[in-house]
Amino acid sequence: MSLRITDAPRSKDELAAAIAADIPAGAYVNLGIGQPTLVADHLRDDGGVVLHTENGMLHMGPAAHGDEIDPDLINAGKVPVTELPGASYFHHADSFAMMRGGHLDVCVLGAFQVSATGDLANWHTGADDAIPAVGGAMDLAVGARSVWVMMTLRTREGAPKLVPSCAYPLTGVACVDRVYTDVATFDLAEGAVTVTSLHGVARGELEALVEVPLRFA
Amino acid sequence: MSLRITDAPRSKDELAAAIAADIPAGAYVNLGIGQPTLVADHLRDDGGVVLHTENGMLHMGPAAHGDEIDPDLINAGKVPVTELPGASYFHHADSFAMMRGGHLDVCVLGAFQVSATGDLANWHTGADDAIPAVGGAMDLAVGARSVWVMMTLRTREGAPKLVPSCAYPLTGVACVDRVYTDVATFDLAEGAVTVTSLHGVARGELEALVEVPLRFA
Amino acid sequence: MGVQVCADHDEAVADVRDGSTVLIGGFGLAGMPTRLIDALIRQGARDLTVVSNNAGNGDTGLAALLDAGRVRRMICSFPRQHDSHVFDRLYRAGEIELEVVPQGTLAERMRAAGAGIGGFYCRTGVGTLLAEGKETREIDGTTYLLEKPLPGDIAFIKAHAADHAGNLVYRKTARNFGPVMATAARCTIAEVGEVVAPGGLDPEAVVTPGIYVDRVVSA
Amino acid sequence: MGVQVCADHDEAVADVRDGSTVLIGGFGLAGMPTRLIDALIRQGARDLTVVSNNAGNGDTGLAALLDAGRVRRMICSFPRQHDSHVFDRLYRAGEIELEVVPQGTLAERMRAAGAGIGGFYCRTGVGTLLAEGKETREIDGTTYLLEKPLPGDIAFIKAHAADHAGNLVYRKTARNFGPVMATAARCTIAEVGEVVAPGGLDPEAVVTPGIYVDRVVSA
Repeated sequence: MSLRITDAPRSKDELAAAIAADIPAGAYVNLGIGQPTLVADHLRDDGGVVLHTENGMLHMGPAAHGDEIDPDLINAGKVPVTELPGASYFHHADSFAMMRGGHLDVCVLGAFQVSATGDLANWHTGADDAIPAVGGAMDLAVGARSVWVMMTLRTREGAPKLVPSCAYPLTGVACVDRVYTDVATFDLAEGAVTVTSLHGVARGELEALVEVPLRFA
Repeated sequence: MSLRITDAPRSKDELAAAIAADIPAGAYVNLGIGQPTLVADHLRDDGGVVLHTENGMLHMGPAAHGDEIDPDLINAGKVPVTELPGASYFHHADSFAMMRGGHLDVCVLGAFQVSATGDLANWHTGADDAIPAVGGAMDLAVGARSVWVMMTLRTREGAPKLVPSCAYPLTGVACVDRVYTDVATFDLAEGAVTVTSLHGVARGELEALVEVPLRFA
Repeated sequence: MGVQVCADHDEAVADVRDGSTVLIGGFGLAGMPTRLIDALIRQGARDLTVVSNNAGNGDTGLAALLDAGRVRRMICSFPRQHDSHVFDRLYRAGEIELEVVPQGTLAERMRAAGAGIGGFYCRTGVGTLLAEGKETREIDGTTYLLEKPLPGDIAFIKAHAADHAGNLVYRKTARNFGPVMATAARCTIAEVGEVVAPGGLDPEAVVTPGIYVDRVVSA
Repeated sequence: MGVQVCADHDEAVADVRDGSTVLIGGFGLAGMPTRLIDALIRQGARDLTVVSNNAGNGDTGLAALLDAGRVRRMICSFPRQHDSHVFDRLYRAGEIELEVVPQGTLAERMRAAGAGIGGFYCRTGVGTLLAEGKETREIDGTTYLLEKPLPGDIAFIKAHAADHAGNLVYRKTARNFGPVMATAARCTIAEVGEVVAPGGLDPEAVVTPGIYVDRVVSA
């Protein structure tokens, strides 16, 4: 694998497209809630990727519109969705047994922070008055065979979100395999962080930004 | 409850009829394999008793005959059976979760021996060359809300099968609630054995036969 | 033993006691037994512990029960939502207790309660705040948490249809927690779209066998 | 990832390795994937550990695999039957190892393997010979045994029909161990009556979602 370089940071849609392109044909995939669900819009129709939603469905289709909307058919973010041929429904214990038993090939999650060793923080800001809500995040973090994070590399305040050690409460320990950001993609394996693509930043800028030792593919 | 007395020992069919008469209306019942399955023939049609078979079915009907025989529809003893209205099928983990989770009201099992404290021995003779086979017996013994045993009181050699302590390997500890035999019915509760019916034996004969202190209802 | 077809939702919930643990189905509003909850509000039981995936949406259903001040403690995976203002207010005012449980652990703990499992080891939550106070154990090189069963006194679930044997079928993702909650409660009450005649459900397609259902009431 | 529709049973079992743990569905002959077993006999893998409820009936199916001397160890609940003469002979001759597991524990251990459960506590077997060597633990006043997951390298199961997404439906009590074994093996092969077109199975009635099925082969 060689380092891919493009001139500009990736938009959310470009990032979603890049992730979609990396999902193997025929994979069973969970896209969590929020921004990662954009990945669905970029999957190739002939790739045979099957989407799982934690609330009990495989072969989930795109968002429902107009007359398609059925309050009994929603995704994990409670957005009305559709059903594709080959669909199946199952209850929550079965859905999470599927997740926790290692049957999903890939999940894509958002994050507040990811550590160099793959620790994930995406459920709790740690603020005293925050209302904690974990949903299925911890189950996905330990259950999926490959856990990919989709996030901007920096907070709004400019702080890096790829860190030596997470300051926020953890979702899972050493569970993240890959981090897709607007300016770079990182592979995490055995404690080493390898940059596999750069978008609108130079190597030196990236090294200066994150306080984590980097390798470059 | 007062002691019921009849003149003659009960035949297998009379015993099965007596057990059937004691099953509450609407109960969910498992009849194991072998002799206890005779109880099914004596259930009242209007009693609403629902039969469970461990191999994944509720509302099991009577044995199948002739054209009804379907190799995909068998009971725990692998005898072809039929399906009644209200039937449902489920897999083995679900079937035994039902059993082990305490959802069956009554099960009726055969026994080699039952102890005064309700220990059950019905799966293994303990002989050196015996091939051990437990099936669902241990699951039923701990899982059903009421465990009833159907057996002759004596072995072919005349030894009592209701004993102070089982000589055969146990199926379950302190799990039997009631013992129906050809010559007497016994309620087991908190270490005491209460005779609730006598059939062709006198109190004194029964007391001489079993080496267990008896109360009489 | 047997299933009772209730005349209305009020009859179905008439005997819920103060202090009960009530398992309430639904993922958001899909599968939420709203009419049973409304009847429970009329019935008046209080000091309840409610187990449900979310802590109410908008102002109806579970949110209305919370707003009526009947719930002492919520056990759920995801209380914080864009429309969970009722719960948010009660929580910030210190008027409700919260136990957050990972969604899969929540479902599996109820399954365990229904299946006679005294406890189980799972990886979810290891090394996180939600592991605090829980036993950890290494088995074959992997670290697990010990999780305990979560039984209910009553379950309120919603299903698409029931037959007179109490068998249930669901609709699409509204199935969610219904089947597992039905196994975990001493008394399960199903709010259904219709009650069909005996033999009206395909035995191969029954999701919740009638053995888990005590009462049904149709819309 | 994805399901492979095999041309025949021989293709389906071509890569089974010596020493594998093979989960074989069926309760007696109902649900037994006889044609896959016949293909495995032709394929020749040996030194197998077989997990199945029984230890073969008559002279076909699993009994034939045992008779061919390919099985080193049987893990089952009920080996001794009126027509288990093949197993009986091998066992008495010391030519096969036997681990007897209560039927519910057998099913639950495979479910645990498929569900990421590292171990679970159950009451079945407490105080019996089958508790020997197992950890016991008292939880809330009840004594339990610790049971470990039972995964397979391969599962052979039989189903009524599959679709091209690998979803399976079963027929009556032939469902038995198929769904739970499908979750517990690294590679699950289903022998089915027919493979129907995409959309040919009702999504509400699918019993085994295709995610658990690697290969299907029709009769």
